Amino acid sequence: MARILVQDAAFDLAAETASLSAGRIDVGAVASFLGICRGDDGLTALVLEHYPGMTERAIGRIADEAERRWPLTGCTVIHRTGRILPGEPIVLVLTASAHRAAALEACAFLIDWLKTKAPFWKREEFAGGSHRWVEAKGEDDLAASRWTGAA
Amino acid sequence: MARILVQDAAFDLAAETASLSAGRIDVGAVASFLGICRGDDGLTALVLEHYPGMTERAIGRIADEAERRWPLTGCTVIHRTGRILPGEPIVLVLTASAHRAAALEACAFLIDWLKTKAPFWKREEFAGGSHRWVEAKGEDDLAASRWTGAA
Amino acid sequence: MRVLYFAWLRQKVGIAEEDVAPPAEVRDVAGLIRWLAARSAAHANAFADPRQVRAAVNQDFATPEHPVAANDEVAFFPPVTGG
Amino acid sequence: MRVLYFAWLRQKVGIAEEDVAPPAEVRDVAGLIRWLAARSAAHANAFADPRQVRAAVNQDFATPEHPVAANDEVAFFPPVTGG
Repeated sequence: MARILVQDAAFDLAAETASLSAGRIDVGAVASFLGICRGDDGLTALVLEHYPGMTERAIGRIADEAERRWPLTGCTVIHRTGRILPGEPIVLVLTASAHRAAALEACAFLIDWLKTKAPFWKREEFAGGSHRWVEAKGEDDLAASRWTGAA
Repeated sequence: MARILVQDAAFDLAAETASLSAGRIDVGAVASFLGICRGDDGLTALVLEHYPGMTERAIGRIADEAERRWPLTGCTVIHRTGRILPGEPIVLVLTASAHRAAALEACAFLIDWLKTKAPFWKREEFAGGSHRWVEAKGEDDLAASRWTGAA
Repeated sequence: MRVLYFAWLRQKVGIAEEDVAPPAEVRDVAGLIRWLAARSAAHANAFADPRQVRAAVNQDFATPEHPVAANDEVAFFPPVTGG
Repeated sequence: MRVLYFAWLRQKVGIAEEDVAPPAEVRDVAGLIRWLAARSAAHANAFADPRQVRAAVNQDFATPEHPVAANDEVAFFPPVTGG
């Protein structure tokens, strides 16, 4: 059962990682992906909007799919919302398994699918007061599609 | 330039991760792999031996290769040696980049190559006093070989 | 029927949600979009390029052909950009 | 020439390292293995199955055909199992 959090607050990477193997001796691998806000082109903040209710449901389904495809001993997805500054974390994906391939592949799968199948929208704010909504990238659809058919 | 440590001591995952993006706004992704000692079949400890001098050199070459293949903003490899108990970390690989694909792929590459190209040897100790040297796995050679030719 | 708007669709329509009672001939997501677009200039502007609009019915992604009914929660938004 | 042994090769030979002066006809890793295996029963036992033995010359992995010279550091060990 995946641990899924959608929250404005920051998260504790070390505590989240430790909790996936605490008190057990069957976990041989923990893979993680940490997404961080970049400050390209004078970006001063990202504002992340989401669809409360659907977001948790969508992430839950993505995590279920990961657990169906790989023998995971644990899985954590934390996605922040609200205003995030350059250098601050946006998203954390953690996957644990007995063996490394399952953890690494499931982690890459989760972040690829999160990018294309979870209802979040990013607005970029720039120095000078301008802002724009981030447009979806074709390369994200491509990354997500590589998990279809294969598995 | 990669940060490479071969040490008996434990490491600080949160501090190592934070140091890859501290004070900079060009890092969008940090991928990590944490290898942990499992307690299968009554294993009571792993004893990790290595070849001082060659180990750091071999890991440095693997990290150079990762930095040649992917646009990394940072790369950290910490491999413990000595006696490690079930549940304790053995190895940490961290890769940072502007974008997620580079970080994720470089992280998987580094752990695959570490398994087959760095001079470490594991001895397993079991309840009752028996012990055995871990044998190299064909699947590890296979995993490492998938990075040859492609890139 | 409850209709929700997110991201630039919310900004263009000018509201985050509204309760609507479309006529019986509005049977699917595409029909609902056409009906909503006729409600105001702001709605028309938000739905001007349907290729940029995605929908969810009862919190699941839905195609234009997906049926909609009186008690549904229907959301409209641009392609997602999380992660 | 300094010779190092690791893991079960070290245990079988019974020492971690030794300084040796092989004759001039020992020119490569394979020749060194044959010469070392003749030094003692422990050496012979360690090198009994050459397919299980890997080598490094001056801290780089080396094939059986790799040359060895008087000032080299040559190490023998089983296939690596780190990570």
